Amino acid sequence: DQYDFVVITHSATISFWVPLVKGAQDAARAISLAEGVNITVRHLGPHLFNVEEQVSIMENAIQSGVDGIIATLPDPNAFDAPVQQALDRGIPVVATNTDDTSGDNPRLAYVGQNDITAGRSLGEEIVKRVGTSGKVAIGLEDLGHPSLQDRLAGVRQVLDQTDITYEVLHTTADLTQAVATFESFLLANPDAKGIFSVDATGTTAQGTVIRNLGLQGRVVSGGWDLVPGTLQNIQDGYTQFTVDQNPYLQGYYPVVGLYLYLRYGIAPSNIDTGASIVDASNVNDVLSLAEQGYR
Amino acid sequence: MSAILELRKVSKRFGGVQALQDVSFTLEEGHIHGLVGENGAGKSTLIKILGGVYAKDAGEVLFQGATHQPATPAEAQRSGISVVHQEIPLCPNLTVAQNVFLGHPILKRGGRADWAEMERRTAELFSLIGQTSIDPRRVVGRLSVAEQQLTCIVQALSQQCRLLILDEPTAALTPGEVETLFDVLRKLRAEGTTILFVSHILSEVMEITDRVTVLRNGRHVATTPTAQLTTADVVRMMVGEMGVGHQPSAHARPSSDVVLEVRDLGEARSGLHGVSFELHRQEVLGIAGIQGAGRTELGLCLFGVTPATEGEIRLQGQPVRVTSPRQAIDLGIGYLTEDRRNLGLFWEMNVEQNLVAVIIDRLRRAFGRWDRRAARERGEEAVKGLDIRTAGLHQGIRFLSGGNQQKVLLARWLSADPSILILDEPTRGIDVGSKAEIRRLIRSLVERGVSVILISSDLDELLALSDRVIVMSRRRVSGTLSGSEATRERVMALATAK
Amino acid sequence: MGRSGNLPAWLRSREAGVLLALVLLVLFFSVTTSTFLTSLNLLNVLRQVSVVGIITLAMTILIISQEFDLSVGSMYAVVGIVVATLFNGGMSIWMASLAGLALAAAMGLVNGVLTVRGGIPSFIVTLGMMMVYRGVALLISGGSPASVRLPAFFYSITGSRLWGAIPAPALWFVIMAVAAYFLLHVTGFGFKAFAVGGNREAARLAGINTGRVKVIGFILTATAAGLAATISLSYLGSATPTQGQGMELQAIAGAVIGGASLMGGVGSIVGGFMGAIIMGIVRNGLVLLGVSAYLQELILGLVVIVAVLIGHYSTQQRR
Amino acid sequence: MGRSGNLPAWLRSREAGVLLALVLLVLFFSVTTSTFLTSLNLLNVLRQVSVVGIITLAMTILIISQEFDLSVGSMYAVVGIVVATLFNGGMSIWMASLAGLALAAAMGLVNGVLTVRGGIPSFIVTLGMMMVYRGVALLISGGSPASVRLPAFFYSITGSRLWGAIPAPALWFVIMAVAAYFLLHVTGFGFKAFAVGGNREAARLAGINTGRVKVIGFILTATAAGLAATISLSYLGSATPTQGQGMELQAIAGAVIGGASLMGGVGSIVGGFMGAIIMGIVRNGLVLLGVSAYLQELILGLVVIVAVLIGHYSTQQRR
Ligand SMILES: Nc1ncnc2c1ncn2[C@@H]1O[C@H](COP(=O)(O)OP(=O)(O)OP(=O)(O)O)[C@@H](O)[C@H]1O
Ligand SMILES: Nc1ncnc2c1ncn2[C@@H]1O[C@H](COP(=O)(O)OP(=O)(O)OP(=O)(O)O)[C@@H](O)[C@H]1O
Ligand SMILES: [Mg+2]
Ligand SMILES: [Mg+2]
Repeated sequence: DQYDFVVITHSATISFWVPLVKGAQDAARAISLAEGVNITVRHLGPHLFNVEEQVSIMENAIQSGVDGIIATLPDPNAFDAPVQQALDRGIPVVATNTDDTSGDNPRLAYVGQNDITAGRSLGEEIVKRVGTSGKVAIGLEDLGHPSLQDRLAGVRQVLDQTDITYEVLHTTADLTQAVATFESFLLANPDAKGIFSVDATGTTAQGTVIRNLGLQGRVVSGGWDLVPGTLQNIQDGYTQFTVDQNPYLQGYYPVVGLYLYLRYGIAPSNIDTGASIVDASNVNDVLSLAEQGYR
Repeated sequence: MSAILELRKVSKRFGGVQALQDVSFTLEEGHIHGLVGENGAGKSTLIKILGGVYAKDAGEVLFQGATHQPATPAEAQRSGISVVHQEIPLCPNLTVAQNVFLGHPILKRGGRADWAEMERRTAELFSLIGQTSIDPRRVVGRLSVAEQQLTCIVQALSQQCRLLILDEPTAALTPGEVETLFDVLRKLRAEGTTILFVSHILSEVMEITDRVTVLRNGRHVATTPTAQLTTADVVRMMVGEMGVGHQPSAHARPSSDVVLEVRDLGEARSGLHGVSFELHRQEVLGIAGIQGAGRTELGLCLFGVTPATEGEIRLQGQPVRVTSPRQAIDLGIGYLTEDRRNLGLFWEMNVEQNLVAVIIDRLRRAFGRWDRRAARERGEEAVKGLDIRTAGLHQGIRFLSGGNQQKVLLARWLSADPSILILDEPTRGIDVGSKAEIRRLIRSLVERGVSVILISSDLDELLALSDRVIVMSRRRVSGTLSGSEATRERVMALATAK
Repeated sequence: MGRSGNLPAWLRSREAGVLLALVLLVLFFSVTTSTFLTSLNLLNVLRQVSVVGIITLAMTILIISQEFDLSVGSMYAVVGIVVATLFNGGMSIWMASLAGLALAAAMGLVNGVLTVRGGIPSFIVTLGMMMVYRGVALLISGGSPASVRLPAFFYSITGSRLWGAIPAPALWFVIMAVAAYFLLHVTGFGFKAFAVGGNREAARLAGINTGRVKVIGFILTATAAGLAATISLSYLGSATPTQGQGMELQAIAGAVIGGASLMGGVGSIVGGFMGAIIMGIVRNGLVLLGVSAYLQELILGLVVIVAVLIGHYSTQQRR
Repeated sequence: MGRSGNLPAWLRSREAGVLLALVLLVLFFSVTTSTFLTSLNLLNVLRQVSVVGIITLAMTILIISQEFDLSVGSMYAVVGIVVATLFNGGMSIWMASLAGLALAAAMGLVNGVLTVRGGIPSFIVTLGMMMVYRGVALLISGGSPASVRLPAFFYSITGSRLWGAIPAPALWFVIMAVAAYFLLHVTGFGFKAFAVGGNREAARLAGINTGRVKVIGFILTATAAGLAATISLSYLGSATPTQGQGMELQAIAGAVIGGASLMGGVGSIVGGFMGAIIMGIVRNGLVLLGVSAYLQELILGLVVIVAVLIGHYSTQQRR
């Protein structure tokens, strides 16, 4: 037997997806060994965040006759029709990482973090580290990305309860630009207590900024996702913490769900992959796992 | 005397056009050799083959005894051939000196360009050809066509060469400038440089050359010592039999109605100032002047390209302000540019499209369509009427010879039916036969009620055609002469007046 | 070269090369995949390219008049967000769409007037406006996507599959191509666009209002972006403020693959139409072939270059 | 126009306008913020623009010769990833950097040869290669960023602050500007670039190898992207396969703000240098001012346009 699965993400080229895809491929291999079926997993997606092109890719994938689809659904409406189209043709679809927030998408299940809840975790971590007053910055790499907007909303829910004031920065997907933006903010606000991000690029940039301006220990740095630069910065003490959403699981579980559904008709269920905080206390464990591609 | 260049059965074909067919002749070392022929006869093509721009299809060229087959212009230059091309290829963004030394800048140690030296040498070369008013540091894009032409000549002179090829170098020059140029050419000849000289002005060819080669329809007709020829002989060889004659026909009397009246016209940027004249119905008003006198600028001002900043223009007695070419055209004014390369032609378009550019709105039909059939009819009419040599109306304009391109431009303005037509150097680059044709055309325009303002550096032509002549000098009118008063001497005296 | 944009002669010219590239691509994917050459898939491709394609058509006209517009993606976002917001605010979808198109035309007018009157290159004007309009889309939407539930009739003629098969966006693309063909190759305006792009000074001396021709080109392009935004809103049921990033390069690439020259004066609607489709076919075919995301980008780039090379060499046109 | 690229006259021309725009911006931010006019901040700005700035300088030369390169951002990514990978694989950082620069030059050569020999527009070639090189960066890195711990000496001369104050990247930017100035405005090569861009046919007839001039321009631009990648790798300590997206537009914008014309033949290094700095100052100043992120994009766009307008009008230069 042979199953052909695709992972379709809203942007294919950022490093965030690497552990997610590895999780999916590991699951495929595990199942192959255990069940004697051959499962292939491919990763597709537009180059940059682009809903429309992602829809096209999903249509093309359906057309090409894949057996199952794992997809991020970064839009409340746009994916309703193509997912329905897939289901009509007997292709199961599981959402991962980013769900259709309107709740009307016919996908079988969602595996991932709830962005608002996870944003709240970041907010709570900020309060824990800087106290309940003072000025901080929160960077977004893309001002129009629904997940980032939801995370920001979560952060706001927490910070608005305190006396912390915050400036929202557009740090862009470019590391150099992100560094420049945080630098400028810190220069303009010498009393700033922290810089934070809701995405991986901005978080990586923070370490460089803190190091260059020599603000280690004076300005808190924290953000999102496990990428090598960020983990390094946590180890070196430039960055204090990062929110992890377990992308490995976001790839692993959906494959299992699709397989069980196709083989045995067991419907997949929603799984929250949580929002765990990685900081100096556990970074070393995470680092070794990250090197193996699990985190 | 030995042959420095020998052509043996050289042929070149462009698509459906046989530009050159089995052309053979030799250039004697130390001669000035004339090359003449009708528009489209293949002169420029031949020169481009020698200059490494085109590759010949067949035949052989021997230069200084060795096979000459340059793959690039640079290679031709290295072998000792300098070319002044017909189409004035200069970089408009660079200065005169930079253009002169374009391909072979003088370098200081460390690869640094030595601008001061190049400017000095440029000024020197210009003074050699009697031009001291052109600053080597001026940007070429701002020069008049004549000044650009001189720059090209200086560019060719700046290189040490055995063979100097000049493709219509005098087309934009005034008689005085031509004389100085000829002095330089004679001096070069005395020093042993061989010169190949192309011109449509046969008097020049008779004056300067030692031998003449005539081409017709891409074929070699004859190569003869100039001394053994008369102008009439050359014309006969060029056109086959005596097809056209000069007919200084008595022309219709201009009426006394004033169609255009200009009072104290001025334009600040060009320095045009205090220009006043009247133009009568059915009159040919000649404008004479040396290069830089401001004749073109007067034309551009009347046509609304550079709107007047002072003075008054009255059309049929009504004061008008002409602020754009569109408006001028709507008022019945047409302007044939002297700069067909930059201001005239649409290089990506074909003959027909170039012809209808001015009347495109008049060809409009329902839903904004334009009438193809009417356009084709106009095109066919023009090609026949002006004897335009083209493979067809759909031939790209860039593939026509220079003279034929000029005819297309002229036809464009004729199709617009203007009541006042300003012609700036209308016969520049046009062969003798066609020149007569165009002169006749101007006559017939006048018969039909058109008034013509004629700007021409060909003084004989100007005097032959004009009912009256106004002479310009330093952007002002220095005198007005009636038909009978206008003689070469008086015009030149006024043109060079302070 | 005989390329002139409106004579049968053009069929012998660069468009023929583009067609050859297109045919080769179709052949390749037909042989290598079993699904490519199905009517369902081909209609899908047409639907997928329709949004960028509509913009490509207008961009071709603008490029021929020697300008281009980098802000189309941002205008596309603004119009999508505005139409959705107006509709959700209670306006009828017809009125909202009309308002969106009018807004698009206004943005095009701004681009055009700044370029022509300001005398600064369209590259800079539209790069600047790309950021400005993007900012506008973000401000209006607050960064969040706007979803709509459109009335059935509007949806059926703009977003759905008509008669159960033909995607309405694809139909719009074809209709717009016909309209653009008429405009560029049949009307006096089209002639003027070629003239202005070919030699602006000569066009001015021939009495053509060169500024107006260019401004109209900008307005057409912006309006095409607005129409594309409305169609995509209908099809997807939502608009995001970041949509359309990189669209400008796709649209310009389509026009250039189709033979338009960024130096102006050269190009055709048939070419632009095929250029847009070539881009779409490659994207589609690569997914059908199962090529991974990283390799796709690489291959797409190569195909773009090869397509232009084929178009170029098959017609032995050299300058 | 008096612009010719190598005579004192150019100081009176468009560069003066760019300078005015720059001065006005500096004045504005000095008055509205207390932090802008500190040496620390100004050095920071210089550092921030240095990466794009180095590319802008070379791009200016390429634009003057009438071509441009959209693939700089992708080449920047490839070189960053390759240098990091080679270094992490055990190669000395010096060798790795040299290999990176050589690779960059090779990529530039490919761009140049495809454009010149293939006879297809650089827009299409480099758009295609932008995708190809991006794919290469992704394939080599497997999509993940590569971090490095560079030897202290290398870091100190490429990424750190020299003498505790001056950022090394900024110093490289200034050095490269001087070198580019020399190359463009003093040597015979620079002169040929102006000639080729001004009138390619005229340059060819005068015996200039126009193809070679353009290819060299491409190689210079690519090598500049490689150098920028090495500096940024050193400064940031990591390289991502997605870095440099949109960089091409920034570099071209800098050159054009600085007075270069995409029609070729016009431009200057001083202008390009100031153009790059203008872009950096606005981004920096807007954050210092605390302008909301949504508005920033909008304002940045307006400033770009206004800067060019000022540059244009202050010198009353109209074509
Ligand atoms: N690149 C080309 N492609 C096609 N046809 C060409 C090309 N160059 C020249 N021709 C054709 O070859 C013929 C000879 O042209 P050429 O320019 O040599 O004439 P010419 O004798 O210099 O004329 P003129 O006196 O008008 O300058 C003409 O019919 C012209 O249309
Ligand atoms: N756009 C311009 N800017 C500055 N100077 C100019 C411009 N155009 C022309 N000139 C200068 O104005 C002077 C007059 O040029 P114009 O072409 O009117 O002379 P002309 O009398 O028509 O001579 P001819 O047509 O024989 O060359 C020339 O010296 C020319 O260099
Ligand atoms: Mg000729
Ligand atoms: Mg003149």
